[in-house]
Amino acid sequence: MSKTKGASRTSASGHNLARLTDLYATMVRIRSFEETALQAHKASEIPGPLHVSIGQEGVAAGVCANLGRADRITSNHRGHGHALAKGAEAGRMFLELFGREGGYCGGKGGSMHIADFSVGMLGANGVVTGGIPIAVGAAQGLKMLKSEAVVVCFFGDGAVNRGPFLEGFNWAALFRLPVLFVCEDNGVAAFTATASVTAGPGVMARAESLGVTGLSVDGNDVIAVDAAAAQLLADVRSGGGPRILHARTYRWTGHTSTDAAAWRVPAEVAAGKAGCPIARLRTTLSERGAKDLDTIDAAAAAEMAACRATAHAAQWPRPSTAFDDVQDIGAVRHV
Amino acid sequence: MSKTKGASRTSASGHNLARLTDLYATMVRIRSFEETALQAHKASEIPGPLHVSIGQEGVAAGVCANLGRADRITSNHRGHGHALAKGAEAGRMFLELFGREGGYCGGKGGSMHIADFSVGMLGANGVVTGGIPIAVGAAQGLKMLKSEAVVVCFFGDGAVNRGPFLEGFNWAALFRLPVLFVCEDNGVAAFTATASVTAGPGVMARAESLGVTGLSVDGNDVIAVDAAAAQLLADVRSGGGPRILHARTYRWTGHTSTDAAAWRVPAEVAAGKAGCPIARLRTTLSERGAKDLDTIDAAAAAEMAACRATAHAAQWPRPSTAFDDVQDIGAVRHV
Amino acid sequence: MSKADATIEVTLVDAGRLAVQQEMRRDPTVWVLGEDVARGGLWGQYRGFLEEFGPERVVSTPISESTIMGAGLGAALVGTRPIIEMRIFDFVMCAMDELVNQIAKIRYMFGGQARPAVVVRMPHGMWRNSAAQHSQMLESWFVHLPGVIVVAPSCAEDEAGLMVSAIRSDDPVLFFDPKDLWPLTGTMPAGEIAPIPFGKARRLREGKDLTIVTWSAIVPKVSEAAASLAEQGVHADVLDLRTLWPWDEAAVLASVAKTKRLLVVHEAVEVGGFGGEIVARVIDQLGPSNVKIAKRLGAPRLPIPFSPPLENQIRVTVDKIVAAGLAAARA
Amino acid sequence: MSKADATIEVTLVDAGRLAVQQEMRRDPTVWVLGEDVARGGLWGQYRGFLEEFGPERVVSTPISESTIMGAGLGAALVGTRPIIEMRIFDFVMCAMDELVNQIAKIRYMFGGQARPAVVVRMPHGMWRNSAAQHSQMLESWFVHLPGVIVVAPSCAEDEAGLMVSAIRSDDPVLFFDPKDLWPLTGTMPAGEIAPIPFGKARRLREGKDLTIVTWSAIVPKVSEAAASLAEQGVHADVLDLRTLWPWDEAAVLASVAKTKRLLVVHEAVEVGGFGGEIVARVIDQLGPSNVKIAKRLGAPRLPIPFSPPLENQIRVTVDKIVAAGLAAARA
Ligand SMILES: Cc1ncc(C[n+]2csc(CCOP(=O)(O)OP(=O)(O)O)c2C)c(N)n1
Ligand SMILES: Cc1ncc(C[n+]2csc(CCOP(=O)(O)OP(=O)(O)O)c2C)c(N)n1
Ligand SMILES: [Mg+2]
Ligand SMILES: [Mg+2]
Repeated sequence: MSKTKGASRTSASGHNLARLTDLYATMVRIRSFEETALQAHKASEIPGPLHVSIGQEGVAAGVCANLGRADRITSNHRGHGHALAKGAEAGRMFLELFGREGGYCGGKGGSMHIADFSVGMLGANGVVTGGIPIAVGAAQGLKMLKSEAVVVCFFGDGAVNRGPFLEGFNWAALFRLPVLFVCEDNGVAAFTATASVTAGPGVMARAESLGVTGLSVDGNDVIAVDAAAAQLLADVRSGGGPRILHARTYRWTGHTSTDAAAWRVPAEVAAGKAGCPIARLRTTLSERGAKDLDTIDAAAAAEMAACRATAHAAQWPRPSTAFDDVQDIGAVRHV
Repeated sequence: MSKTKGASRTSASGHNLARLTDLYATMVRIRSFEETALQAHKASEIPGPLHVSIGQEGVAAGVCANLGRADRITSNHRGHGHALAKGAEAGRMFLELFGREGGYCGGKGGSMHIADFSVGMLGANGVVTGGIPIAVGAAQGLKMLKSEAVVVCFFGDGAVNRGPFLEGFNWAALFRLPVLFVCEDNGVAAFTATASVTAGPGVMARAESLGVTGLSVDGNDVIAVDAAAAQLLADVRSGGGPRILHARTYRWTGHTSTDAAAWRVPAEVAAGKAGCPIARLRTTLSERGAKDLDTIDAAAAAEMAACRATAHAAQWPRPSTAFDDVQDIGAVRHV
Repeated sequence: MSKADATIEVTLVDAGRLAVQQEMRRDPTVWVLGEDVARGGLWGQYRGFLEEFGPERVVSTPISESTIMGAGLGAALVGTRPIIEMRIFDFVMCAMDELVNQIAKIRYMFGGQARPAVVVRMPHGMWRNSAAQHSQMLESWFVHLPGVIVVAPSCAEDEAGLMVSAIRSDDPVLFFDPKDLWPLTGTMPAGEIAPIPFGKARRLREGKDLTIVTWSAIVPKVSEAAASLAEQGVHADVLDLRTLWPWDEAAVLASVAKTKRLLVVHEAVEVGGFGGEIVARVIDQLGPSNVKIAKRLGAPRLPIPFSPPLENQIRVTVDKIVAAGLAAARA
Repeated sequence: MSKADATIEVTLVDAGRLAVQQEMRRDPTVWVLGEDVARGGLWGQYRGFLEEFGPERVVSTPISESTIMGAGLGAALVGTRPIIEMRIFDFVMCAMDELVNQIAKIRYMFGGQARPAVVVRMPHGMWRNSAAQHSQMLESWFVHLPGVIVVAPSCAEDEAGLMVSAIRSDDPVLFFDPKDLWPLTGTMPAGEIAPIPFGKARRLREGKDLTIVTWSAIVPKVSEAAASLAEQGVHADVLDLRTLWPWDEAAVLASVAKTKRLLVVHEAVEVGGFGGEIVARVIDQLGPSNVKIAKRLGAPRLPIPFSPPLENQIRVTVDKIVAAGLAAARA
């Protein structure tokens, strides 16, 4: 996560090499995190379902580069990238994926419920669209507290068919809340092509009909995402109310790690992979003379391998901790 | 309810005198029904909450004139007019309002839950927006059964801020279902000006963003409502999928019969009353030489007074009937 | 009467209003959101609030129950303390994901990082012939739901004191106002409203013949029935639980250990109601051999009908409570 | 083996699939709607259905739970018989208004005019470290909800026979598939799947020392525990209720009248679970003096955690059942 604020944020549009390199590094770390997690899941080191966002890294990286630590995000079931880009530690995330002590949720959440409130990551969510009401409420609370922080709400294209989408957008527009909605449109919802279950002209039209305007960009062009997010967040921060960023992207894999995605059209997958946001930025960076890209790649791979190894060797949570953090009053005790 | 179908439906646009007189009679009966009910409620003859639609009669009358008996409607908490226009009997409705034996629901429903399945009235609903998913499902069922019937879904402007609005519209458009959505926009939701809680350009834009097109009309001009409904229902019947009719109207009274509506702006109420759909059509009819209008008025008043008296004198349901019609298997018995 | 002993007469709705007002004055992060709240709420629970606290803290919302609930949660996550007004309990069904999957679980799922310090106000129960969709009582559901506190007062004083505790609680509190009792008048100490701790029953009457456990809207009828029973020589120990989770198991066990006879009375449907839990715990803790009888009295398993005689038919009445009390005492 | 006695081996998921398939072949008004059903459903419950029945009867829907539920109801009101597939029970929380306020009440509110003949399929329960939002069991809630039937099978044969009854029922049926048991293999008669009536328990084992009442996903563990108890000389009468509303009170009472000892075992949270209802009814009907002990074993009041050792900590295990059985038998 870039910790830059104010003036440096506007420099996003200039795209100096350092910023692009940061974006590249963020994407590479996300990719490496998830590839490592996939391997660990295949090796039965990680229990439960695992949803990875391989191919979509440009959105998380490009958006979160425009956020400060005090800003908040909400996420969905496919939230590793959002968390990492917002500054969560890969090590504690791995521990959580493995269900080990020291994980972000003490092993209670797993992949689908990673949160790091200390960096403003208000949590992944196992319920589609579940993050939208929470995000608008967080924005409302921040506004009430006269905070300058804003909220970014990440959700998928599948989320636009659940009712809270309408409610939350209307609400944010009505109360002019400081929230940026980010729709990661990868064309699918679980195993279903979103176009086959979504009527009308699309998410931007829906948002506009609810009083929320914004931009639609190629989500695999992280430079475009960064620029659009910078512009929209400037509007949001200046009190203009909510905005939407619609980022068209592609998910390379199946729905969960156990879905081999045999149902996907091979040509489509090939085209999707060809649009890899990391490869695209790498080309740009190389053209501009960046040299340390291999180092970045290697560092990310090493970091994630180490995290995996550490997590694998880590303690399990003490079983009695299952009884902690339910509620203060009326909590049942371990007997 | 006009029982005409097919060709006669298209004659709606011609607006011959007989049809206009029918529309007039329907509106007068609704008005008379509700004024009588209000008096009965004030006299403590009717228990529980009562929501009347005085001032909005043009919508129910104009739309239902285009429906046959096999067509279905769903309604909301303010549904007397919809039921009457669809052909429900005033007498049985009064019995239900009074909670008496012989009422449509045997006294179990009351004003907020009137239904008459025999004329295709699938029920009022105490939950705002509750009728929308039901209506689209009914349309889906009818389509599956290869029925030619269509469904009309009445709801208020307050309903457009609940999630099922989005879900149901998307769904109807997606499956090209034979449903006409009718938004009765009276500018208020309970005690709140709808504009103060609704962001964006409005209900038509919301509908269009979900793939549903339609028409917006002056709902107090029953001729316009009739014509628009005829046109939209022709589209729906010919397999064109869902449509929306947005009818701008005005509710003269408070939210419920116990709400004196002191909160409403007097000038606004006066303007609303000046737009009375019944008075307007009466003027038109008089100009065209219709003579039996006083007779219609008197007949309606007499009918409703008689219904009220009958209901007031009617038997209460046997207390043990409280145990009927819960479920077939696993029903608890009266002891 | 000394000043310290001064009391005021208030309706239940005013008791709740005064409690919220006191806490909103005390803590600027407390606020309320829901339909029509800026206009005072459906029953005047928030009368005068807009004028005093302004539209940022008294937020009238669209008819968007999912978001009323979910936004309340989100606002709590950044450090405010929302009172989520749901208008009528039945409409909470439009916001169950936000309540059950999010509010109740978020602290646990995130390993303690989240503090969903919300009060969800849900006026419930039969209410002047309002029929099936405006009369439900499902408070027992939430006892079965880990992560929440369940509060169900029956009188003005408890409405006020429990509301103060609810607002100050870091746990999510489901607060069931007994909406048919809004006009009920009660007496409470003048001045600062003190918090009433969760999990402590109120003893309405002391007796040795029978333990009656009850809560919420039915309590006034139970009191009346207990008086009538006393006239007939049956002296009931009557406990108003006030909160269902946590609930005052110790008080109930102590009472039944003494009387050997238990009758649970609630307005909600008897089957699957919280009365079953109470009976099961009492039997579990005291052993069947130490209990002579354990009965429940609730509504039959029916939706609430509209018509007065039908509603009366299924309602728990004073007569039914007296009859059940006599049967239990004599068994 | 004669043809009439021929049996087939099937997994629980296939048993359900065959039952739905049989009924869809029999009755053209039966259809299924839900996310991904045209692709066979999340677990293959509808494998091959799109090919056989076409997209009008096997309807993959948007992620719109309110409308999946509500549209199913609407379609029932015009005479079709939908199977409403909710994918995972937890998501039903997004459709509770449609289920609780509409489906369960519509027949009653309308005085019998409506027949909401829907089957709501809600795979529930703990499921391979899926954490709090994908593991809940709240079946007891719906016992408390008038207007619905509650079905919770535990084996392939019951899944099939109860599904046939559910589809043929004019009442709304809430069908809780035990999702962790999908791969469990069972034996059922070849040929036409016969309906299993609601409200009849299945006796898994006969015994005189202790009555164990159970249902759904925990049943295989209860069987294992009962076998172990038998080795230790405690012979349990084990009843799988199969349906919670109506439930086989007669069978339970008869068994407890014989054994005098009751243990209810369920996977769901013990507090507020259906075990309380069973204990309360048994005590009510037999009288405390005719029962020596009545206990429940369920999960502690906690959300479901993700990590295997945490999940195991709160899970009802064979060991815990054995221990509870021994304690009950010896008390
Ligand atoms: C309310 C709800 N319904 C269904 C599901 C099951 N589910 C999990 S992810 C998913 C697809 C979501 O699609 P999208 O939002 O586009 O995210 P993507 O999988 O593409 O990342 C579904 C249906 C769920 N988690 N929550
Ligand atoms: C889900 C839900 N929320 C709140 C209510 C309470 N309520 C009843 S009618 C109403 C206003 C509805 O407004 P609108 O749909 O415009 O109908 P109108 O009153 O104007 O006829 C409200 C908020 C309800 N019945 N259902
Ligand atoms: Mg997607
Ligand atoms: Mg309105």
